[in-house]
Amino acid sequence: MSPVLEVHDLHKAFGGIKAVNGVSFSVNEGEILGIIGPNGCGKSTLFNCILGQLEPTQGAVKLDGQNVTNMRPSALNRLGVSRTFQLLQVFPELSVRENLILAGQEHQGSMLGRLFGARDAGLSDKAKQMIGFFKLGHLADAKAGGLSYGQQKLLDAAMAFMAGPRLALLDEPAGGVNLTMLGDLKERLRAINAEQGATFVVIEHNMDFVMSLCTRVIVLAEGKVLAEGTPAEVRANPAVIEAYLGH
Amino acid sequence: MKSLWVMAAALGVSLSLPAQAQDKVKLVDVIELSGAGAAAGTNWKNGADMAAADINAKGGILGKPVEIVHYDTQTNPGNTRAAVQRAIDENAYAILGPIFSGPIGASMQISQRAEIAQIVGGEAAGFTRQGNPYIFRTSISQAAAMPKIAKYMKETLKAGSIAVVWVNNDFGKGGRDTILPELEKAGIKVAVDVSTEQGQADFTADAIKVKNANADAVFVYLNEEESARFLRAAKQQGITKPMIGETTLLGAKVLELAGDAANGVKGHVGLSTDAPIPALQDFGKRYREKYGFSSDHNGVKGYMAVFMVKWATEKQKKLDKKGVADTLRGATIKASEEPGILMDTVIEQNGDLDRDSFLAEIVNGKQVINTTLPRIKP
Amino acid sequence: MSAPALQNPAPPRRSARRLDAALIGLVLGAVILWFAPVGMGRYGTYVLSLWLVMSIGVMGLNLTLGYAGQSSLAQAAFMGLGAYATAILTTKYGVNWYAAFALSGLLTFAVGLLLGFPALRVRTHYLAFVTLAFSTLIWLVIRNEQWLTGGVYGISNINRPDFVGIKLFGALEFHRFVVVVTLILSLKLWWLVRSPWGRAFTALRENPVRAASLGIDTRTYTLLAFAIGSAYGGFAGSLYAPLVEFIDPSPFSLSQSLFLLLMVVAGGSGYLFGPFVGALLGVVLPEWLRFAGSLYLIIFAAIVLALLVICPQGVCGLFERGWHALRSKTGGAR
Amino acid sequence: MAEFIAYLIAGIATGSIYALAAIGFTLVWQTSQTINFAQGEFVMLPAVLILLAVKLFGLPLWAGGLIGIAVFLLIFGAGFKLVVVDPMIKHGVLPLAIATMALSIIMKEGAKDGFSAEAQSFPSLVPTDMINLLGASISLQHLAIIVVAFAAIGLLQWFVGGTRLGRQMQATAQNPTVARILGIPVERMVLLTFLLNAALAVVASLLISPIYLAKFSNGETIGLFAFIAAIVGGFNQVRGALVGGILIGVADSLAAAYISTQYRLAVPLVLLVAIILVKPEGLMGRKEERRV
Repeated sequence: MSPVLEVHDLHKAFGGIKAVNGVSFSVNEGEILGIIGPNGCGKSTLFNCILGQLEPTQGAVKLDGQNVTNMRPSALNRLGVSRTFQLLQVFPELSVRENLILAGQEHQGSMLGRLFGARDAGLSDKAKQMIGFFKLGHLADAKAGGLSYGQQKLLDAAMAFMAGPRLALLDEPAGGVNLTMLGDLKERLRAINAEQGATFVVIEHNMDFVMSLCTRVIVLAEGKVLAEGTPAEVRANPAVIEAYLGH
Repeated sequence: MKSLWVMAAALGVSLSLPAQAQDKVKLVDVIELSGAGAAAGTNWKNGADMAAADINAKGGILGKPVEIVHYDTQTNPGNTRAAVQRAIDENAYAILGPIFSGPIGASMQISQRAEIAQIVGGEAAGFTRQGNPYIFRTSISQAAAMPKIAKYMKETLKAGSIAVVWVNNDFGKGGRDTILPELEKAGIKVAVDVSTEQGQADFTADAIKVKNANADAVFVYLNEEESARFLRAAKQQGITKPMIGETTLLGAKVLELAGDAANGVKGHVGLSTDAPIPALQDFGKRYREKYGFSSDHNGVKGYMAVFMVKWATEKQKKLDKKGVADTLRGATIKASEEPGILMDTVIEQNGDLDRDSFLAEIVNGKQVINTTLPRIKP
Repeated sequence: MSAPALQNPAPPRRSARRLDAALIGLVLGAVILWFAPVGMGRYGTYVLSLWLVMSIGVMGLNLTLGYAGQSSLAQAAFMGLGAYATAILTTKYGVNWYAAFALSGLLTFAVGLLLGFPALRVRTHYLAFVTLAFSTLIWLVIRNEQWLTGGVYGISNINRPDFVGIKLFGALEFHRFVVVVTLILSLKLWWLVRSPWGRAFTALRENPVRAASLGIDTRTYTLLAFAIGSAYGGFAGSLYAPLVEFIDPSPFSLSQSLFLLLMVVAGGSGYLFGPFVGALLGVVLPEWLRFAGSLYLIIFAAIVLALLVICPQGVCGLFERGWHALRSKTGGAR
Repeated sequence: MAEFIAYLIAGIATGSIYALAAIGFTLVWQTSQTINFAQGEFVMLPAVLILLAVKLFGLPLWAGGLIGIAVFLLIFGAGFKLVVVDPMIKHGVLPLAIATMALSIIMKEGAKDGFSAEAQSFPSLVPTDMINLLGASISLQHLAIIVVAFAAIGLLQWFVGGTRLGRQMQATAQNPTVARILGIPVERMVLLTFLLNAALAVVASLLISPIYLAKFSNGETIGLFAFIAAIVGGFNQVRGALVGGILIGVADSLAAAYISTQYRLAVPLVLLVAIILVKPEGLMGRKEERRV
């Protein structure tokens, strides 16, 4: 099986600070890869470098074997790579439905089609389906800014899957979400993974969440890969325990 | 959004105006009271107000009092057009102003269509050449003034080369474009041609440029305070060549602002409250008493404009709007008949004026008239 | 440089009704304005026409700023480009006004596209600075290149167009023509902001980084917002020239660009009707305040200042706030 | 060469004027993200107020000066901050910038209607003699402006870096939230910068008006050049104002001399665009963090 995403020897320095210092890994089709590590270990910087939001100092990123290093975020997204952000990033002035249509509209049709075509870009049904899937049905027409934190998190995730991505990079999807919703979220993610064959990379602090969701886990520390393996292997790795407890 | 339409309608209603009864002679003064022309426009407005007060004190025009309404143009053509349009809708008897030629250009067709006289303060040559029979000047145009200057430079100063400093607006550009051919005709070389900005604060670089050109004389054609700033900068840079100007450079305001930097300035003066004409000097004195500062030529122009209307009306012996323009065209107004006109004035068919003018010099902060130049067509 | 949202994107059924209300508002307004000048005199008619023409320019700026969040200090320069293009083409080359109108739009669209490129490199307020420089440079060219633009003397005797053989010289006829053009242009804009493009513009304004991560090509949309907004400036200029029948450089200076920005913000940026209200404030209010004599500009500025201090979202924001307060009050009583 | 030096010195002298006006821009931007479109009017008005006080109450110049300055500091230092900036600051940069635009109209028209539409001369604090510098003449007035501009920047740098109050002010400028947690009276610090801005405007006004005359419309030119100077130098650094001001002044002077007087205004603007495209934060500016 060929890897969907390959990261080769990625470096990113801010002045003298090496936030990411030679990270390599690959993700196979259908996998749910977790990336964990203490605060400031470079997880979010790594995401931003992979996704073209930051320019890596060195190294390469490949999608399906094609070099996508420094590709613009919008172009990368249209190749089927979507993401969520650590901090909430929904569009507060748009309704839940509009947020979802927005997330899908650029993946189909032409620019002119989007100007002269239907107002919903033919995505109303798809949006309705996603709203139902993430249990936001009663909120479809509410402004996203008025939703609770957990509901916004769900919407954020729903937006990432609106266009049916092949690869989704989720930055702390569980952060700030209450327990009930956490269960929902995990269940939804698993379902998407199983039904659509989507591949996930997840950054997360919540250990239980990562260990129960992911098929494989990478541990980062000080910008480098410290350990890699199944959740059980990682949990048992002395170096990982040291890195976490030592801090 | 309905309230928007209500608001628009309300404002719209307020824009429609009731018809005026003809118990007054209503003059509308469309003038630069803000924007670049504010200083000139304020002088003009005061002059016009003073004229109205003088006329009303003596029983008005044909027994009816004069009323002047002032509308600000913001020195903007679009707004000027609105104001002139409003004046016509309000059934103005005649329109006074504006002074800047952009605003004049934007509004003169409207007064023409309404067949109503528009008496303006502009000096640029162009607008009386468009065959509009309803436009009248209050001063001699640049086309008439500049040959006099060129002649003066050649015959009196015997200058072989001239530095020209002008302000890049319609006034300054107009003057510059008119004098250059005259200089060429007179065989005078232009050593340097310096354009400056309206409202420019610093003239040091321009003064250095003029100094380095080393011309026999400097022709300065700027608005009032820019003239003063330039004279100061020129003095600081040690320019000793004679400074030659047209009306503004020798105006009261420039003398006040430039102080001793203005001494030695020479030039041609179209209208001046220092002219050796008692009526003008008396006007200058009364203006100063009333408004606390000295009038420049625009104050005189505003005053004369009202009296031009008065003279024409009394001449035709009736309040006939269209007749005002017909009567003014080609007329000669003598100060002996109508003292308010201050100087004998010949109005040509196209609205240009012909009048005596003066050669003057600044001595110890005072304008001294050396010579009175006769009319071009005496 | 955040701005309030576009029309509250309410539920589809209700939203359809709301947007229809906007549509009805536009058409109704056009009908009222068609008949409004009857008995108003040429002055009132002229001021109403001037208001509509400025509204078109403000509409364009509202698209760039209010919907797409890009601030521009060059809208008056675009109006100038449009006005001069139209004036030069119709007076010097005898081009038909409609063709000149289209060409003016095309020209300003292209220039807007070019000017938009720095927007991709720099952040919002730096873009404003670039447009500030552009606006003054255009003004300088208009003033200095007399062979083309008439320089400080301007261009006079600009003819008003015909409409299928009907001459539009009269104030009322031309006003009605302006009403129709304004209606067509505002309907186009209404269509635009409710299309997926409008949604993308909003996303661009609120969070460009997130928008990019959703596949929205922020470059293309930024350039388009800028270029379309500029083209509206060009259209406004193209109408301004025959309305005033004379143009010179003064109405297209930097201070006029700032004044247009003032109209957008004071009217309510990001609201469909904001530009009409803003231009009403900027064009009609000073005319109306003339009764106050020499103080009229001070009163005008004080009104704008007070309005913004009380409600930074402008008049439309104030109405919306009042509407919400009213609704929640009656809702509470029930 | 002597000619070039003359233009250069003239440019530096003019540039110092722009710098003096631009410092205020950078100050209020740093503490409250206010773009003050009325900055030029801030420099225009003190001289007009002083002349007005002299005219209205028949006071001697020094007394008129004190009254004019006090009124100005009260209204346009404290009042401006409390009445205009405070209610609007949380709504972003733009509405506030527009409000300052309206304020500039009020100041301009107020000066015109309340005082005079014409320029008035203003007495100079410095002798108006000329001296010779490297073969070029320069007036003591211009020299005083150069000295004051440098001194003002130097003092401000020392104040911000070397005093407790100044460090508190800097902390407020950099991060008001953290400053508040550290117990710094943030509100008072912001007020202080506005008073400082008004005081600097007064100084600039007293130095500039004798040369440029006191006129209601003077703020337009000075404001525009000060704004360009602040951008070129870097909005978030006080010393940027000095560098930017002098650069713009020299560019303007040399453009008038060697390029075209009709297009002289274009040169500083082209410089502005070039600098924005190459180094958006300005020559001396700190890079603002990139949001990811």
